[in-house]
Order: sequence, then C-alpha cells, then structure tokens
Amino acid sequence: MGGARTRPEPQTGARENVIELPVLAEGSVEEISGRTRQRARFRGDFEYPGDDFEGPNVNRWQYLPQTPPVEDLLVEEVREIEGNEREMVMNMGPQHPSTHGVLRCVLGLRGEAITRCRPDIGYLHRCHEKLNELWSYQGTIALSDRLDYLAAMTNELAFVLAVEKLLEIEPTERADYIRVICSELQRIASHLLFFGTTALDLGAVTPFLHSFREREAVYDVFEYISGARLLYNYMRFGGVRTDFPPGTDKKIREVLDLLENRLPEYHDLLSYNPIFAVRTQGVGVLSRDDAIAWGAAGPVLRGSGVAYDLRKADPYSGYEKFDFKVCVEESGDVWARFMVRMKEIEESIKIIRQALDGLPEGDARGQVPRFIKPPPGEVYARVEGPRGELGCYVVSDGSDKPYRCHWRTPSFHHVSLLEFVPVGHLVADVVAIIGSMDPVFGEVDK
Amino acid sequence: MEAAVTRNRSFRDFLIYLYRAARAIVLGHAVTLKHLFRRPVTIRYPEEEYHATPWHRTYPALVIDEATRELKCTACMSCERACPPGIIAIERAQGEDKKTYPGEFWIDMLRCMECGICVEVCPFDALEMVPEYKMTAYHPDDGIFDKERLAVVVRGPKTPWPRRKGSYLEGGWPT
Amino acid sequence: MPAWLVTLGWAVLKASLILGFVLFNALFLVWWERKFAARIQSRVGPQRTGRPFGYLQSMADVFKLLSKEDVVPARVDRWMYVLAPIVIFVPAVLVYVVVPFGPNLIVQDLNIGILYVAAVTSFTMIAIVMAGWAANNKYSVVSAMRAAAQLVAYEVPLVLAVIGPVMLAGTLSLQGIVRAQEGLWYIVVQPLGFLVFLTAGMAELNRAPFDLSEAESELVAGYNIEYSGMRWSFFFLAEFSNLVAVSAIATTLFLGGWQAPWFLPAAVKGLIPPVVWFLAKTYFLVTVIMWIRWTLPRVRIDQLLDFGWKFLLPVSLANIALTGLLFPVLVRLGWI
Amino acid sequence: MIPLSWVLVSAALLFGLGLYGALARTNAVRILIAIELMLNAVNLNLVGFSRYLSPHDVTGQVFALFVITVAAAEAAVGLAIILMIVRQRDVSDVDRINLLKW
Amino acid sequence: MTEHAWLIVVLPLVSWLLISAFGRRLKNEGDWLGVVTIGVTLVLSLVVLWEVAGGAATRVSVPWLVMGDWQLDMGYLIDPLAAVMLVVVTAISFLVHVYSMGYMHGDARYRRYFATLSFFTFSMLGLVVADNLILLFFFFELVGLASYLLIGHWYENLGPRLASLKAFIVTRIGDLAFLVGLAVLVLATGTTGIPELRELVEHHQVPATVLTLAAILVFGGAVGKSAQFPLHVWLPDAMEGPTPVSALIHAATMVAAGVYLVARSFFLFEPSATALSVVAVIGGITALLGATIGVLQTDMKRVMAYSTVSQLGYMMMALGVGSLVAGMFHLWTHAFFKALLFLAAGSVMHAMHTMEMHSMGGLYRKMPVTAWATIIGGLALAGVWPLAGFYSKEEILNAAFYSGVSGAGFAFWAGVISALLTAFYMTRAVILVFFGRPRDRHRYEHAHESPPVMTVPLAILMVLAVTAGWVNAPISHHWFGKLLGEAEVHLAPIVTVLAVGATLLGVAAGYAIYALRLVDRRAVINALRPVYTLVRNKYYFDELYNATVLRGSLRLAEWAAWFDQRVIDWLVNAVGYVAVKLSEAAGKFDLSVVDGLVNGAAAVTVGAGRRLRTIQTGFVQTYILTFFAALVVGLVVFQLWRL
Amino acid sequence: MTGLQIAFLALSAVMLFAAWKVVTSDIIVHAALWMVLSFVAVAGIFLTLHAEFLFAVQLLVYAGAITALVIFAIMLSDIRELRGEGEPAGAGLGRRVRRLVSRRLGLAPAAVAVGFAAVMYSVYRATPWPGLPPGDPAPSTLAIGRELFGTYVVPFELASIVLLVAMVGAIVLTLREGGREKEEKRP
Repeated sequence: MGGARTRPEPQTGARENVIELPVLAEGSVEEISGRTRQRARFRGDFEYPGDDFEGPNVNRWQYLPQTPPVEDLLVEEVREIEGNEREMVMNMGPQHPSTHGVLRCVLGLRGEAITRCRPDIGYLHRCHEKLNELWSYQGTIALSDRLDYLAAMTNELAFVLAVEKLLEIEPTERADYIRVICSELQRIASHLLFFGTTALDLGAVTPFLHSFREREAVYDVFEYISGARLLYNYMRFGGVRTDFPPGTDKKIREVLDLLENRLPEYHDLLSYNPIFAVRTQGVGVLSRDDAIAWGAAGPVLRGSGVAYDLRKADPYSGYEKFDFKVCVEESGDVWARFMVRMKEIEESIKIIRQALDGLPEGDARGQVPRFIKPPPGEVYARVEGPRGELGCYVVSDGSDKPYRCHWRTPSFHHVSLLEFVPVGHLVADVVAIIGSMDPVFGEVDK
Repeated sequence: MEAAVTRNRSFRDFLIYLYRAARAIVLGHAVTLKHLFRRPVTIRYPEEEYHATPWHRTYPALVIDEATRELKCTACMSCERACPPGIIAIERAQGEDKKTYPGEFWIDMLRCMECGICVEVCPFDALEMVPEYKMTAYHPDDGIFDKERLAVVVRGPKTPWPRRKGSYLEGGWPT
Repeated sequence: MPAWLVTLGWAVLKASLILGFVLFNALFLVWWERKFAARIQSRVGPQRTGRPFGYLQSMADVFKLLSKEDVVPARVDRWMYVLAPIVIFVPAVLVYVVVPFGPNLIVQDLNIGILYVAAVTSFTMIAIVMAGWAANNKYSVVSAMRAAAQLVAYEVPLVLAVIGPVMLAGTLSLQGIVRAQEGLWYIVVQPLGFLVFLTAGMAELNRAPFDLSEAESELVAGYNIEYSGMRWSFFFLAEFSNLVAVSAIATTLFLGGWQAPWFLPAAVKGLIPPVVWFLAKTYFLVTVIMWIRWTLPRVRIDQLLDFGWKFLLPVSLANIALTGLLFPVLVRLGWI
Repeated sequence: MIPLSWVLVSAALLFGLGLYGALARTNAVRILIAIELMLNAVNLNLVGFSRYLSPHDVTGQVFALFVITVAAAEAAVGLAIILMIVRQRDVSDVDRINLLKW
Repeated sequence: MTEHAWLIVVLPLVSWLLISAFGRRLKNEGDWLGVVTIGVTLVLSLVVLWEVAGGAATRVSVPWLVMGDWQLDMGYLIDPLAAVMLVVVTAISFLVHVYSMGYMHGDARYRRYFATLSFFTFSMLGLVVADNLILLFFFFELVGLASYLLIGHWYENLGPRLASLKAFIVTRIGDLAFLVGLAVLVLATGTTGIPELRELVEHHQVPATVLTLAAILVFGGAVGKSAQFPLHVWLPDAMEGPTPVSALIHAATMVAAGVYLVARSFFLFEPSATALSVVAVIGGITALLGATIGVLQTDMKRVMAYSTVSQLGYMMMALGVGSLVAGMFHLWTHAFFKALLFLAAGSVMHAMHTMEMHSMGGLYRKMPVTAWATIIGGLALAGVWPLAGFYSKEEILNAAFYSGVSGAGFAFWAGVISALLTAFYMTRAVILVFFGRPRDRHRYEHAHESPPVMTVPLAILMVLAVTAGWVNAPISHHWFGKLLGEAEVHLAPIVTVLAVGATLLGVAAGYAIYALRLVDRRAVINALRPVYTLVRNKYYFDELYNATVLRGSLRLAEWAAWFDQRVIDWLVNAVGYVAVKLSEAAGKFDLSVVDGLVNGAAAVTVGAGRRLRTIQTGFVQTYILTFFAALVVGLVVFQLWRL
Repeated sequence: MTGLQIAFLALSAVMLFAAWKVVTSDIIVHAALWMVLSFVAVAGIFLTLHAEFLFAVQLLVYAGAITALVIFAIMLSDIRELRGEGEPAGAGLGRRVRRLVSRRLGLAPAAVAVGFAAVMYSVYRATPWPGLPPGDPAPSTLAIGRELFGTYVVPFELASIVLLVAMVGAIVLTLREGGREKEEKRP
C-alpha cells in the first residue's frame, strides 16, 4: 500500500465516477467549497439537488451513480483481507471507546501496522434531514442542535442564517454580537472536549477530567444565557431567543479568565509532554493537497497549512469587525491539528472579549413573526463551526416547513479521510488520528 | 518551549531534547501535584445539590395561578400544535363558566426535547419551563406526565426579562 | 510433632501471610489509587461505601466481582483461558518469598534472591500471552504480543539496573543488599540505576505510560478483554501485587529496604521499627508510580520498544560501567 | 538423596522426546522447540554429573551455562531464519523447504 | 611525575575520544584539543625525562587478564630509553599537530584527521611505555592501524588507498614474525614482562638457540615496521598520505618503533652473535639500498622516504653492531631533522601542489624559510658538523668500526658509502628544488611561503636539527650516552676522517653535478646504464614481490605438477610395470576372478549409489534420523561387544 | 523415599509429560506453553540438584527469553499453524496412531527415539555410579562466578561473542530489505 500522500486507487467500480479535479494551489473560497460540493455529490452518500434540480417532483436518485451498499463493499473487502495469510481484519468499533461514537473502522492489519482502513458509518442515522422536512422552521432550529451536539450554537446559527437569507431579513446588531459570543464560547467548549478526548485517546485520563471541568464552566454560562447546557434552541430568525440576562458579561469574563489561567496548565500537562509529542508529531500526516481535495475543513484543513477560515474568508454575523488570527499549522499531522485547536481557544477568547467590550445596546430579537412561511427558493448558508465549514442548504416551497434541508457537515468529510490517512500507521495511531479529526457522529450520520 | 521529536539529530540536540522532555514531564507532574491539594469540584449529589439558574429549561410545567388556585391553561392547543416531536396531548374540557380548561394534559417526558417552544407559543403564560431536574421514575409509564404531575405554582419572577415584550407576534412580515 | 509437619505448618503460615498481605494490599491500593487519582483530577473518589472516605469500596467491589457471572465465551481455548489468571497470579505472590520486610521478616533469604525475582517475574509474560491467545479475540492477541515484546524489552534494562546495587553490595541476596546499605542508601550513588529500574519496572507492570497491553483506548482492555468476574479480578490482583512487589524491590535495592535513613541519629532510628520504614518507602514508591500513571499519556508500541532498547538499555549499561568506574572511589570515600 | 541414574534416565527420556519431536514434526518452530528440549536434557546430564561426579567443582554447571547461552543464540538465529523463510517462501513447514535435495 | 607517566598515554586517548565524539561541535573541529593535549604530554614527557635523568625509574604493573593460573599484566615501564623516546614522540607529534593545523586546513575530514593523529600518538606512546611484550605488541598493532588510517586519509584516491593497504599488509608480515617470536618467548619463559625477561636472559635461564630464534623473530617485526630490507617497499608508497603524517609516522615515530622494539628487547640480541649479525647486515643492506635508490628519485618526498629507509638501516646497523646508544642517538637526531625535512617538503608541496623535483627550481626566493629548513635538514642528514647528524652518524660508524660482531665490517663500509650517497642526494634535492631557474613557470608564479602555523614548527625543528646532536657530544659530556648506560666513547680519528670525507665528497659531487654542471649527467648515466636502470627501478623490488608473491604460488603449483609427472608418475609407472608383469604371469586367474570381483564391486557400488541417492531427500530431518539411527545401532553393537 | 526424591520424581514426571505434550499437541501455541512447563520442571530439577544459580538462569533464559522468541516466531510465521490447521488434527488414539504412521518418515522417528532412550537406559543401568557425597554443597553461585571469570574466561568471552554474533545475525536476518519505513511504518 502506498503512503498517505498518494490517494488510494479506486477499490471498486463505484469510485470510477469520481472526478479528479485539478488541485489548485491557492483555491479561492468559491473554488474550494464548490469542489467540496461537487465531490460530495458524486460520492453517492447523499442526494444533492444542484444545478439540475428542476422542482419538487424530480426523482433525484436517478442522477446518482449506482453504488452498491456500503455493507457489501466491506464484506467483500473483509473477505479479501482474510484470504490473505499475512493480514488480519480488525473491527475497530462501532463499540470502541476511542472512535468517538459509533464509527466502525475495518482495519487490515499486518502485525500492528495498518494496511487499509475502511470507515463504516451510519450507526447513528436518525433521518435528520428527513425530519427537517417534516418539522416546522421553528422546530428545525431545535432539531439542528442535535446535529453536532457538541456545537449546538453553530448548527443553529447556520440554519438561522440560511433562513434569514430566504426571508431576506437582517438580524439586529446586538443579536449578531450575541451570536458571535455564543459561537466562540461553543468553539471553546468543543475544543476543550477535543483536548480531553485526545488526551484520553492517548491514554492520559487526567487532562480529560480537567478539560471537562472547564467545559462545565462554559456550559454554566450557556445555561445562564439560554437555560440549557447542551442543546440550546437559542437562535431565532432575526435575532436570538432572549437577550443576555443581567450579569452575563461578568460571568463570561470570569470563565475567560479561568480559561486563560488553566490553558498553561493544559500545556504543561499534555501539549508539551514528550510522550504526547512523539505520539502526535509526524502521525497521520494529511498533505495540503489532500486536505483540499478531500474537502477537509476547519482545524483539519488549517492543520495542513491552508489558511482558510470562513470567519475571514466569508464573514457572517459581523466577524469582520473582530481582530483575530487564523491559526494555521504547516505539518499536517495530529500535532498540527491539535495545536490549531488549542490556539483557536485563545483566539476565541480574544474575540469574545472584543465582542463583550463592543456589545451594542438594542434589541436582541428581530421583528419576525413566530410562524414563518419563507418564499420559495433555495439558499446555502455556512458558518465556521468548531469542526469546520458547516453548511446548511435550505429549499423552501413556500410552506411552513423546509422542502429540503441539507447539511454540509465537516465531520462527514473528515471521517472519509480515514480511508487513507491511517494507512501505514499502527493501531494506536488510528486512535490518535480519529481523535484529531474530532468527528461527531451526530453530524456524520445525519 | 518546544517539544521536538528526535529524529536524525546530533547528540547535542538529543541532550537538549532530553532536558526539555524531562522538564516537560516534571512540569506535568507539578500540575497533577498541585491538583492533589486543590479542592475537588465534584458536587456530591444527594447531600449537595446543583442549583440551576431559575430559568433552566428542564420540563414544561402547567402554571397554577396563585390567586385562583387554578391552572392558567385554557386548552387552546397552541402548544400541542407547535410541539415539534408532538408529545403534548390535551383533552379540552369546558367548565360551567364556558371557560375551556384542560381535562387531561399529558406530556411524554421520555420524548420531550426540552426545546421550550411550547412555552414560547403559549399565549396565556400557562406553561413554564421549570428547573426541576429530579425526574427519575421507576417505570416508563411514569415518564408520561399528567396534569397533576405537571401542575406547579411558579413564584417570583422566573425570568430576568419581561416575557411578553418583543414577541414575535408583534413584528410584521417583511415585504 | 514430626519435623515435616512443622515445616509444612510454617510453610502454610508463611504462604497465607504472603497471600494475606497481597490481598490486603490489593484492597488498600485499589482504594488508594482511586482516591489519589480522584484528587489529581479534582474529583472526590469513592465516598459512599464506608463513609466518609469510601474505604470499604474495594470490599464492595470484591463482593461484586465474586457475585458476577463467570463467563467463558464460546470458542475460547478453554484450558488456557482458565489457567491464565492463575498463572499470572502465582508468580506475583511468589516474588514475596525473597522480599525482606524486616531484619528477620523474610520468608526465605535466597542467595540468588534478585535473580529469583527476575526469573519469577518473567512468567507474567507467559500468562499474558496465554490469556491473550486463549480469549480468541483479535484485540487480546494483539495485546498479548505487545505485552510479550514489552516484557522482553524491559526485562533486560531492569536486570541490568539491578546489577548496580549488586555490584556495590557484592551479593545477590536481597537481605544482604539491604544490610549493605546501612551506611548509605544506594539511590545516592545509583540515581541513574534507580530511575532505570523504576521506569523499566513500570513497563514490566504494564502501568501507564507503558500500559500498552491493556490500553483501553486502543485495545479496549487488551488481554483481559473477555474475562469477567473473579477471573478478571485475578489479573487485577496480580497487577497490584506486582506493583507492590516492584516498589518493594526498588526499596530494597535503592532505598535501603528496612533501614532507617542513614543520616538519622541512632536514637531516632530505634524509634520506628524497620518494617514500618520498609512499608512506608514501598507505599511511597507505589504512590509515585500512581502519580506518574495519572499524569502521563501512553506511548506507542514502537516508541516503547525504541525507548527500551535504544535508551534504557544503553543507559543501564552506562550505569554499570559508571558503577564499575566509581567503585574504587566510593570505597575510598568510605561510602560503601 | 536422588540416585544419579534417575537424573540420567529422565534426561535420556527427555532427549528421546525431543528427538522424536525434532524428527517427526514438520513445523520449523516446533522442531526448534524440540531441539530446545534436547538441549535441556543435555543440561540435566551436565548438572547431574556435576553434582555427583565432582561435587566440589562446578564445572558441569558452568558448562550447562554455556549450553544455555548457545541455546539462546541458537533460538534467536534459528527463529530469525524461520521468519525469513516464512517471509520469503510463505511456509514454515520443513517438508516444503527441501532445497537441500539432490 | 614518573609514577604518573600513564597520564602521558591516556591524554591523547582522551583527546581522540573527545575529538571523535564531540569534534563536530568544538571550535575548529577540535584541532586545538589535540594540540593542547599533545602539548601537555610533551611537557610531561620532558618532566619525565628530567626525572629519569636524575635517576628516577618506575614500573607499574596491574593484572589485566587472569586465565587460570596464568595472568597477563598491564603496566608501564619508564626507564631512560622510554623517557627519551617519549620526548621524541611527543615533541614531533606536537609540532606535527601544530603544522597540520595549517597544512590540513579546509580538509574534508579535518576532524577525523586530528582524531586519528591523537589516536596514533596514543598508540605510539603506549608502545613506548609498555612494560611487557604482549602489551607492546598490542600497541604495535594499534600503531599499524593508525598508520593505515592516516596513510589512507584521502581514501577517495586510488593511490592512498592502495598505499595504506600495502603498508598495512607488508608490516603485518613482520608483525607475524614478531607474534611468533612472542609465542616462542612465552613458551620458553612463561613471562612477557620486559624486566622479567631481561632478568631471565641475564641469568642465562633461556636456552641460547631459543634466544636467537626469538630475537630474530622479534627483529622480523622490526623489519616490517621499520621498513628494513626486504620489507621496505611499503614506506615510499606511504608517502601518498598527508605530508605531516609522513613526518610524524614515517620519519620520527612509527618507523622508529621497529628500532625501538629492537632496542627495547636488546637484551635478547646481546647474547646472540648471530642475531646481532643479522641485524647489522640487514641494517647495512637497507642503508645502502635506501641511499642508492634515493639518489635517483625525482619525487622530493620519495627522496625523503628512501633517505628514511637508509637512515633506519643506519639505526638498525648501529644496534646490530652492538651499540644501543648509537642506534637510539641516531633515532633521536634523525627524528628531528627528518621531520624537519618532511615538513619542509610539505611546505613546498603546499606551495607547488606537486612533489616532482624536475618541475621546481629557484624556490629559494619564494619561500626562504622552507628553503633554509631544507638546507639545514639536509646538512644535518648529510652529517655536517656541528649539526645533529654528524654526531650520530659518527657514533654509528665508530661503533661499527670497533665492533666485534661479524658483519660489522660490511656495515661500516655500507655506512660510509651511504653517508657519501646521502650527502650527494641531499645536495641534489636542495639544488634542484630551491636553486637554479624555475622549471615550471606557472607553478612557480603561484608559489608562496607557508603560513606561520607551518613555518613556526619548521623554525623550531631547525633549531632542534642543529642542536639535537649536542646532547651526545663532548660539549655535553656525552650526556645522552650516559643516560642510556654507555660507558665510554672511543672516537677513532680515521672514522671521523672517513665520515667527514664521505660527506664532503658527496656534497661536492652533488654541487658539481647539479649546480655547476661540471659533469654531463647523461654521460654518467650511459656509462652506468645497467646500474642506473636497476636503481632507478628501485632494484625491482615491487616487481620481485609481484613475481614471487603473486606468481609464486602458481610457479609452485607448476613445479609440483612437474614433480608429479616426472617423479611420481615414473614411480607409479614403474610399479605398474611390475604389476603388469606380475599380472601377465597370473593372467587367466586375474581375468576370470579378480576382474569379476572388481567389476562386481564397482557394479555394486554404482547400484547402491543409485539406490542410496534417494536417501538424500533434502530434508534435514531425514539426515538427523539416519544419524541417530546409526548412533543407536552403534551403541547397541558397542554394548553387545562389551558384554 | 525422601522428600527430595518425591520432588524429583514429580518434577521429572511433569517435565516428561510436558515434553510429550510438546511433541504431540496440535496447536503450536499449546506446544510452546507446554515447553515452558517442561522448562520450569527442569529448573525445579536443577533446584533438587542444588544448582540454584542454574535454576534462576534456566527460568530467566528459557522461560523468559526463549519462550518469548518462540511465541513471536509462532505469531509471526504461519497463520494456518496458529489455527491448528498445519498438521492433521488428532482426537482419539486411533487417529493419532494413524498420523504417526502416515507421516513421511513413518514410525521411524518414534523407533529411533525410543531406541535411543532404551540404549541410554541400558548404558546407565550397566554403569556403576558413585553415590552422593554426604552433606549439602555450599551455594554454587560464587563458585560459578569464580570459574567463569577464572578458568573459563576464554570460553566465557567466546560465548559472549557467540551471543553477540547471534544477536547481530538475528537482527540482520529479520531486517526487511529497503527498510520498513516505506512499507509499514511511516507514510
């Protein structure tokens, strides 16, 4: 098997329809996301009504290549490996402590070295996108929380932004600031969890509990703001559900100070630990080209040296007003992805402080009717979630429910990277690599 | 500070690496040692309790008007219609004064996702999200809350903001 | 009473004492580790069973484990599956035969004491391989192979690190080594050896950061993945027994065993009985090992082997050479 | 008080078993194991003789040590060779490794 | 200090280790480390010499290897001989170290060079102080190894590579003899310690034949290492190495190791007239050989090399005629002036990038220091009063003159003729290189004086080349000789006259031929064409070795074949003839019975073979099975037999 | 019969039984583990013969090192063997006997082995052996050390060279050509 730098050859007939797009050196925003979309369409794992979407009654499946069911692919492959005397099949997951949910990785092992890795998903499928078509816009906000349940705020934000585009309304300025604060707090919470689980994957239990302790503090703030700790249902079209309660500012600042005190401890405890360094440096290298070609986003993309951040590249909710850096690491390994996230925590703290300082007075809620019926049309909105570009594609037929709601979730794309990144590594590295992709299976199995 | 991987480096670099590694390990142990003498953050639940914010959304409860000692609910069915998972069931009843009231009011708390939409849509403030999180039950049937289980008296200002002001209803449809 | 009966009686008594010590240790250390880890992690740890500190938690666990169903999965290699817990437990207990708890508190002072320890502990590997193989589970096989590689890799530096004190004391007998440390603990002259011993010892114990064979985040639980109930608890017991054993041996070799610190005046030395010194030092080392476990992440198998073969082994060899070079100096200084 | 002949007889039996194993089995690893058994038998003899024929001398034990050393070396090299053969020819069955044939 | 003399050996070792391990990170790749260390050892050696001169001597010996009841010791022995040698080695080594900093500047393997230099110094010093022959042999070999490494320093080029190999292999031949000699000694005496051996020899506890044998064998080692005839061939080739190395190894130290070895074990030679004669004759031959070849070499370094061979012959000769002091004294003086010459040659090479004397000329104007160094060195070598060479050479000739050893006469005349030739070729070299008109204009233009780091050692050596001889001159009351235990010096005037005469004659002839061009060289060459060809081709030694070593075995085989055919075949044929006759006598019987038997046996064998071939299954197990089956059967038979 | 004798007999019975299982068991991992048991029993016999040092060395080298090597070789060599498919499975005596004779060499190995043991036995029986000298010998560790570094220093050094050579040889043999960096370890 080749290294991770070369893309594996198409293993089955299904892949023959993959269009090999030329890798552009400095892809513009549109190019990258366009390519991502296009690739996603042909991968055959969801329907994507693109240019040839003609109306509600089109049978969209006819446009998709005939893909054998995933399970059959795996069975075939497992047989192939088992036929080989020198290789061993190991099922990592779906019930494995380190796959961050219900991911099943079919590993071909030679000794402990990975010869192939096939991620198998779908164990958490809840017909999320179908439910979106059945629930009202109102309820869809609440439902979108369940997508990436570790970053509910940004999910809501993506959906709300999409519907706002449909409705052609603008949120109030204060609402924008509040949204930014919540997004960044959410990013911090998510990255803290990432820190903990990475540590846990690498066998260090203590950092996990420490980071959860701080994450709880962030969740306290969320609870104070929205009344819920994990799934907030906080965003509203044209604003947010409720304004900040009094004292929120102080509470948030306390948490930020706490974090700033604790982050050096994290680094002492884990980040600069030599064992951690050797476990992560040079492991799971994802090249810049591969990262772009496979539609990686967020810290995974930035860890491979691509300074692409939607908050800068395609600002929304007034991110252009804030001064912050796009954290980039060049090496593309687990360590790079880890460090990108750790730096992003610091950047997020910066953003939140700026937003708190400049929080304008005014109404946090827009003048929008409770029950809405957006005009027919389609719209795509995207935000930079903690895991990367989170896109929401909404098609309205003018009713009070979305005709179609599709989510472009970063974790899904990152899980597909597992097909080639771990090859050549050891079993222990697979764990680290999965951890560094930080997938959330709520958004992988939509 | 930088913890570098040693690979193809000179002996001196190796020594430097060794020093850095030892230093990092010692620092890590210092952190854990420090924590040994810090206070635990655990809340020992039955003895101590977590005090959620008053507006914590745990479950929607039926508000009893303290003055009349009756439910505020008029069984207008707004919440039943708005509930995304559709877990609210109301049997409307009519009293002697022709006022409607909920004859039965069920919420399947096993499926409730605590989004609070029912509270938002209630025109009479008859529903309220309460921060009561001790909801354990011995039997799944106990998870379906009926009127009696749901009825609470809400005292004091529950939320720090006026509830009805700035409602969505007040706005108009953008043209 | 016939002589053989006396011998047998003594043997049984000693064996039961050791066994009691091992079991008590396991119970105590399980609790202690939980409490210790909890405090490190800003938690409280066990607190209910035996309020307010949960000191009966281990007992409760024992009862739980005893009452659990003894599952023997289908298609296991039955004999090996059944034997492995015993095979791992027996050497863990046998080690204590030569551990000198006090000047006279030793089961048998073998003149090849330290070699005996090395020989007996090498059985752990076989037991783990047995368990891993027998369970008919890929994770456990991989774990067993890891354990075997790891134990082979760390046995060598461990034994080589032992050579330093042996050279200084001029005897293989543990009691002899302790007695030789009356004037000075060997940790003062053998700091490198001590570190190597502790590190290799931790690797032998399969404790973090070297707990590759039971890496819960990779191999779920490794070789004991299919075990349950009391069989599983044998592995657990053996682990804690070995933990104490390694600490005790380290104490014996480097920390002066049951000797009081050499710099204390004689009057103070007499105050505290030797066995207390010994246990205090041992438990201190145990705690240190726990502390390390709860601080460091886990290394990877190839890094582990690299570390063992390419770092610890040369260091331990250097330690021997250094000891040989320093020996005359130390003699002249009157330190040994 | 063990008679020397006991030692020798059990050593001979062990040697016989090892011999049988080395001759009758075809798996290379297993043959190596059998050879280790034979070496153990030799060691038993050496130690027995050392104990009985020259009790004040440890020459026999020293030789047994050397035998153990050589056995370790033999095991290492032998197993390495077997691994190599397996890797090259994908067999560990000596019946299929017959390049010595005329 | 004397009792801490081991420091002198250990310091270069430390330097070697440090430069090897950390040189990359040291300033200037650690060259200063080597220089400083050797400087310190030089000081220490001088102190030791001072103390030894004051009567101190020491021997320390510790058990090294205990095998059963035989033990091998390791230790060092400081006596006047060793002390003198220490000073020689450290002094030259120090100067060479300093010089190398300039000469080797910018070399790709600068660090390795200095490390090896330190290593060489360490080995050489170890050799000097070794107190027993095995240890001495050990260091002898290490010296050879270091020399191999240094000669082959520029191993990218074919020349150095082959030269290093040649040096290594040729000296190995001598070392083999040495090793055998050692074995003989150990077997005969049971000890290897030099003082113990001396004790034994002096008390006549070693049989004379053994002694002679051992002495000659040990001398074999010296022959190899000191490039004596017939193993001198490696030394000129070794000039492929860096020039400072040549100065160090092939002038002052390593080649002197052979001489030192003989001096060290002189007590073995003293009682044996045969051994002494061998040494004297070999030395004489070498001296003559080197001198004659040196006359016709055109490569400056090779002239020096053959001169070295010749001078080493001198030293050997001196030892052979029974004068330890003369040999060592010449070693002492020669070390300085020959090192000077080599370093000067190196300086020339540094400037000219060639060694071919015919492309030089007139360099005096460009590099006066070097020229003066060469002149002084040359004069010292030629033995002009009052330079160092004069004293030592005179001493040697004197010793030979007075010696009663058979072969001393030959040695004396060989020495005189060599002196003449030496003076001649040195004059030739100096004139060709530094005077006259430049023959290679281009090179001449680019020639320049060497940097101070190279000229300063030259200057120091110049001083030493002038003064080194004075230590054993009347001016110092023959301090050196007394130090080494020589009773009284008799100087025969005739010897002095002859020596001075030969020298002057040589210088004059050289001057006449090369400077004044009084004689047509071509005419002389034509007159002496056969001799010229022979000498010009170095007496065909390399060819000889090629012929003997390479083809010798072939010839031997051919001869054996011839012998086989002519002698053995004849015998066989004769026997056959008789047999035929006999057979004829019993013809019928034979035909019917014997033939039948023979054919039958053959048929049985063939058939059995055909069948038994199938036993060769290729399965090792089958073979083992057969083996053990046979063993069992054999044992059973044996048991039954015994019953 | 003294305790020592009982111990000896028990140990040699265990040893022989284990050795028997080594050569007859179908699954090679079992064979390896039986081998361990056999080695341990041999170590025990060493103890009864007052060779404490050898006891420890036997355990260390055989039960520790060589077993690990063997297990590695097994795990890395042939998967069919691991599954017990390498040789015909044998349950029941009849099958076992059939396997014995159906092999390439037939009954010959057994015959040779039995013959060898029998011959040795007869030799041992026929030879008059000296009795055991009275008294327990002094601990032999020190004596072994002295012998090793005294009389047998050259063999000792040779043995260490043999080990070194074996080590290097094993490493060289098992090294993969072209380095495993490419193939397995690093991308």
